[in-house]
Amino acid sequence: MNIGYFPGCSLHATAREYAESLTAIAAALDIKLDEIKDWACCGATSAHSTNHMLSVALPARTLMLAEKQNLGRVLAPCAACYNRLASARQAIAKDKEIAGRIQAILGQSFENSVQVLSIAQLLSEMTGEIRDKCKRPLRNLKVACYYGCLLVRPPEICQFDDPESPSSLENIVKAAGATPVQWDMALECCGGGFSLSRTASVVRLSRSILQSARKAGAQAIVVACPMCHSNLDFRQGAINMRDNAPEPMPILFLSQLVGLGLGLDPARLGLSRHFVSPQPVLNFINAVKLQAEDREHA
Amino acid sequence: MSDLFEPNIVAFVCNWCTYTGADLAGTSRLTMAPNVRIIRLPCTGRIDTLFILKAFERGADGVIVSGCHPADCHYTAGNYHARRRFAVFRELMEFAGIDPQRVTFSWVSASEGGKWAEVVNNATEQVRRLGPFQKYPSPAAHAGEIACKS
Amino acid sequence: MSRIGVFICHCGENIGRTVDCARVAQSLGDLPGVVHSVDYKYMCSDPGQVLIKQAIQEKNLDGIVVGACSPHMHEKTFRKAAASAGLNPFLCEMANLREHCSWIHEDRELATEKAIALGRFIVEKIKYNRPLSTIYIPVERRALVIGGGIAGIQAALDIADGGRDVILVEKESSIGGHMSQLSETFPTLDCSQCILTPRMVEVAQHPRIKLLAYSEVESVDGYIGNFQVKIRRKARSVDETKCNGCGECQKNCPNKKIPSEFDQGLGTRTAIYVPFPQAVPNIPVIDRASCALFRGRAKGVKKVVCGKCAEVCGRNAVDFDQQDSFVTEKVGAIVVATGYQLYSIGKSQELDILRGYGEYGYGTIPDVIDGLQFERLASASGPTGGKILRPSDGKEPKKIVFLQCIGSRDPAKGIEYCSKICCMYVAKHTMLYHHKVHDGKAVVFYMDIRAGGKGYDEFVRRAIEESHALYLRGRVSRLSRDGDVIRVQGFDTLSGEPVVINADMVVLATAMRPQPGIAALAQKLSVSYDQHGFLNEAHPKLRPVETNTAGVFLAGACQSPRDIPDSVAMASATASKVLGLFSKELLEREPLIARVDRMTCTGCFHCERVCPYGAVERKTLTDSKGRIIKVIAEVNQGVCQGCGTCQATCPSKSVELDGFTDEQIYAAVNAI
Amino acid sequence: MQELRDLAKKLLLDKQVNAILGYEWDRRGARPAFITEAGDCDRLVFDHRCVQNLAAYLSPRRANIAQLGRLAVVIKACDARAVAGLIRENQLKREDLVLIGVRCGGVVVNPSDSEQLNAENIAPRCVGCEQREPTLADHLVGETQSAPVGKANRDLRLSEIEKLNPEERLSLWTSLLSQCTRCYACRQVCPMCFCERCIADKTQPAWIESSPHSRGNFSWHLTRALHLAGRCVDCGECERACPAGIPLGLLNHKVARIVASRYGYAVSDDPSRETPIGSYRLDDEQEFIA
Repeated sequence: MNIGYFPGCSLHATAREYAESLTAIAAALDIKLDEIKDWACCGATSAHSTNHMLSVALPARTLMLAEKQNLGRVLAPCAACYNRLASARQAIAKDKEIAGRIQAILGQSFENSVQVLSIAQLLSEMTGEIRDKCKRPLRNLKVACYYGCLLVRPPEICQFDDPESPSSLENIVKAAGATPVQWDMALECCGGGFSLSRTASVVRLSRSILQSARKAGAQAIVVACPMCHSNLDFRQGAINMRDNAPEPMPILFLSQLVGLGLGLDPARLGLSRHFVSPQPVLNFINAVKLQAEDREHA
Repeated sequence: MSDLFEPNIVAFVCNWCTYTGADLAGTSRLTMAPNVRIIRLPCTGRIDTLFILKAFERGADGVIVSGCHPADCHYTAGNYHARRRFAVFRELMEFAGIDPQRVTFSWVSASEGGKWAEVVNNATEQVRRLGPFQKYPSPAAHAGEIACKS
Repeated sequence: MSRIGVFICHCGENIGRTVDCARVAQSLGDLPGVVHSVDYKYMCSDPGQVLIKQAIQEKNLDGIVVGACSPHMHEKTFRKAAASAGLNPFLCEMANLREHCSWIHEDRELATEKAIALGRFIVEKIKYNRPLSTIYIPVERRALVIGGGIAGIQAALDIADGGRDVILVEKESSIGGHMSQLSETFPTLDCSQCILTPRMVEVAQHPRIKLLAYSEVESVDGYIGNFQVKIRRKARSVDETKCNGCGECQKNCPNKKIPSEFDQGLGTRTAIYVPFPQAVPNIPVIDRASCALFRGRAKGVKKVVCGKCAEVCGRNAVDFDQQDSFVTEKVGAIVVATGYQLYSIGKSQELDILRGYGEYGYGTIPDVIDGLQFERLASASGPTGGKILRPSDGKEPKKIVFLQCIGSRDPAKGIEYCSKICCMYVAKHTMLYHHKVHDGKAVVFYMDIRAGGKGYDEFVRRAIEESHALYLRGRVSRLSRDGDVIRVQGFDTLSGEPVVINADMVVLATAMRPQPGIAALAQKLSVSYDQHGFLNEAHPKLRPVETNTAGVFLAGACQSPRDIPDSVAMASATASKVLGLFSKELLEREPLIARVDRMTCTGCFHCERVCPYGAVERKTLTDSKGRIIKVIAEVNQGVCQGCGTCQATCPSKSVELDGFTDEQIYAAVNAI
Repeated sequence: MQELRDLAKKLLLDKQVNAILGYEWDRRGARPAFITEAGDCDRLVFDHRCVQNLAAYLSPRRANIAQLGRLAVVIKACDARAVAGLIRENQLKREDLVLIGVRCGGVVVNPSDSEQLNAENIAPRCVGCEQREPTLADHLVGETQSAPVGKANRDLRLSEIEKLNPEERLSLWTSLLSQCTRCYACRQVCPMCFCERCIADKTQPAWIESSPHSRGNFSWHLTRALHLAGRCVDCGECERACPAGIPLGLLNHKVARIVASRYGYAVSDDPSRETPIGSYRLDDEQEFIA
């Protein structure tokens, strides 16, 4: 399968491991990621909080480039990028006035024909393949699936999964052989873009997410957004310091978990780039593997 | 002003919703284009496609058909039957070359005086843009052609 | 040649200001057939009407056109005036020069031109008006009331006390409806059952009321004054004529674990049961889906699995072989009082437009209950004997969060309307809670407090001031289980702060919705309904208890959310309408109905298919020797409501709708 | 053909019917034939030249035929749809008829056309016809037929017209319909036009002007097509009968397509199947209503 690919700024910077793991699982699942040439920022946070037209025009330009490249569908792995691209697409489709102005800004013909997919949407389509290729090293690994604010919301933009009680990540995780836990904070805010400007808030919000996951017995949290990842991973030191230093909670990108499930080399999944070491997860995998080998010997 | 083409538009409306909605527009003193003349019928179910054809024959430039919203019909189902009748009529009419913009279909409830004013103004504007409907077949149309052939 | 009179009204300045009335009168006076045309300041005034009457008599007019306001305003007035001058009232028509002309235009020239055109349409139309005479139909002076809740009970009693026979149909095994489930009622906190049960008994004992409990309306034929209603009497499996309500069967039924509908699933009942001790009629019913004997039969087990109830019945009343039976009743009027159900927050919804509450776990958290469940907990006759206890572990909750507007006023959940009673009953719940659990804390999340009604706002104030309920203005975004408690995440919009409360129990004031199956009943009755299934009244202000189907009336929450006083008031209003209808032996009807041309009807019955009322009947025409000539359509005058869909559908135009005949419309269109 | 004749003979001899309505040869191809004697049954024929829709004779307008009593009729699949229509609209009783279905692989346009059926001379309506045999029939005769192949493409013709601008379309139809002399052959031959008094003959009021000029012709033909919405059986008789050669089938075909695309309805030979006009769904498309 060929699909357009919009990495966005994060996947080239703080979330390089997301890009690496995505590339690895794409290869394993026969997905060809076709990066949009000359893409620009999606406009998340800064543009849409300051200039509405800019926040539509930036993604519109990217969508136009994708259209010129004949990409029918585009994957935006970052939840915020996905939200901006999908929102812009819908704003243009719904409002003739906006469409006209965008057309004028772009100065080129633009049909708004490109469909935007989140990673949850893409992998939901592929649970069959994942299940088939799964090497089952994650058996009994309990993970908390964390959606954050933007992966399935707002519903009128995403039109995917249940916005208040979603299950798509759980289904993907199950296909990859792990066991999702029931927990309550899957949709709560992690603090998002306030990581630097209002760190205290982020720490407070992210802490309750980590606590809830821990209470539910999760061994790791799976995320699908670089921002969520950075808050839960990068800020975990600060959070845990105040929480009487519990066991650190590894935060994995969905693509990393699926990669592990497919039996890919952990080195190719960028697992070493996290602040919280995912070693406990790797240890768990090894233990499962040893058990399996033992059984075979026996 | 005098150069502006003033279209002649006939509105066939149901008594319970649109006629009453038009009354409300009046009571609310909503100003609208004076080109639309209402003929009152009990229900959109009573509105025959023949009325529309006859209106064009008699020189109307445009026609409005309006009644109760789905589920609001005073007679429970007249508007549903009308909806099918006019869906087919409209497409056939378009196929025969009558610009569908000359016929406006709308649901206007008894409480939608504002919507009625909008429907009237939009239809008037739309038909004004299309110009007089002189092309509608007249008894003389193509008479010349027939004469040549015979 | 016609002799038509035209009367143009100035309506003071209302028409005269923008329309040159004199010119309209003059211009219409020039039309062929018009023999008299005048304008006058106020046509509807006494002198104006005298003007019309005089002209009719002096000029021997055979049709009059009054150019004035909307016919919805004064058509009756002018038709009456015409009639008093000896002219058939249906030879009087109005041209709407006010609402449809002078009030909506500013340019005097254009408005006058349009007024002339509107007048011309009507002048041309009236040339083809025919004198019509009022139709009289006989009235069967008995009423049917559908639904035995408080509204149905009230309507039945009022009609019966007014001296007319009533058939009361209730789908459950007992009357009483939701009111019988309530603990106390606002704003007086009197015990619901204490005020309701005497009325239920009155119904059972009234000589003019025939109570058909455990029955449903199967079909409705006919029309005002002459309905034939087929009623399904569902099989109780108990012979009503033999049972004396001793209760032995219920005591001996081995299956005691069935969730009780009356207790909203919080208590249990047996398979043969009366829903509550004060039931009327006090006759049990076997729930065949739960009864061991019937389940055995359904599985094809030959052996009789149980039969305890029949064994202990001293009167041999239990009848396992009873079948549904049907009765047909002839009635002249129908009161619909089917009431409501509560919206459930679950994932699957009855209607496509509705959404559940994923943010509240779709109703999977056991100590999140709805308002009616709370009523049962608070009720002395309820499953806990009136103690407020959590369904999950039977502990007394020390903190209860009440959430208002669950579903209601939320287009995202598919319900835009206000359910009206929730503000009041939530206030009542906080009081009941405070009375029963003195150290308990009640927190209420609300959007607005809507306490319009006698003593209502005072009642809410008491909840806040005397029962110390904490009212927070805002919504709750998430309910989640946190060990033993429910984490309530909300927002207090007055302080501007997010709020998190750990509650022991959460009570949802879920929206009121019409009963399931209402659409099917509405279709049987030809009554229209809104997207939610609430039945539509004929006019929202002036005809609130009538429907557009003559002879069918609405009481209570089937029309929109209603509290008890509203429902009772509506019920009494329907009773007065019904009694008014029954005060005459013959009923007058406007003769604007369809008739079929026997000569040209081909009997294709397209008309029969489209008629919303089933007014088209088949008639066989025979010659003098009895040989069939053809089968044609005929319109039942009593049933036809005059929509005219048949006429537009008839390919040969063999149907004519009086008052709007093809000739009349043709003439008007020709006058463009 | 022998199968058909034997069956007809048997029906007459067993007194199951009083007459057989079928086809026979004449010098211009095939024509309708009424056979009342078993001995005459050998006159019966059927092949691709039997284009006429014999259901037209079953219309109650033809009272003299009704006097014959119980009839057997030779029907193709398209004719069966007309019989079903007449039953559906209470003009016929199924039990009064014996239906002899013939398997049909398409017909020519005129009965006098060539003895060979080929892609050139096949009636356009038969191209794409999916029904080889009438399901309504009591008896089925003839050899199995393959789906007809032909060059004509009515859908292509429709889309050509649809591509014109409204003015061009209006002039096209005005000019085509101006040829109409109002002979009403189209109506008389149509099995579904069975009104005792046609709307076109109604004078009080005269919705449709009766003199043959463009204006009245326009109203007449649009109304005719509308009255056949969901009812036209696509037998092509109106177009064949038209002495002015007006492509009336195009109007009917257009309406059939509208009804098919909007209401998923294709005219059927099942009399119990409801037609789309005269019924409705709450969620019917209403994109054209403001």
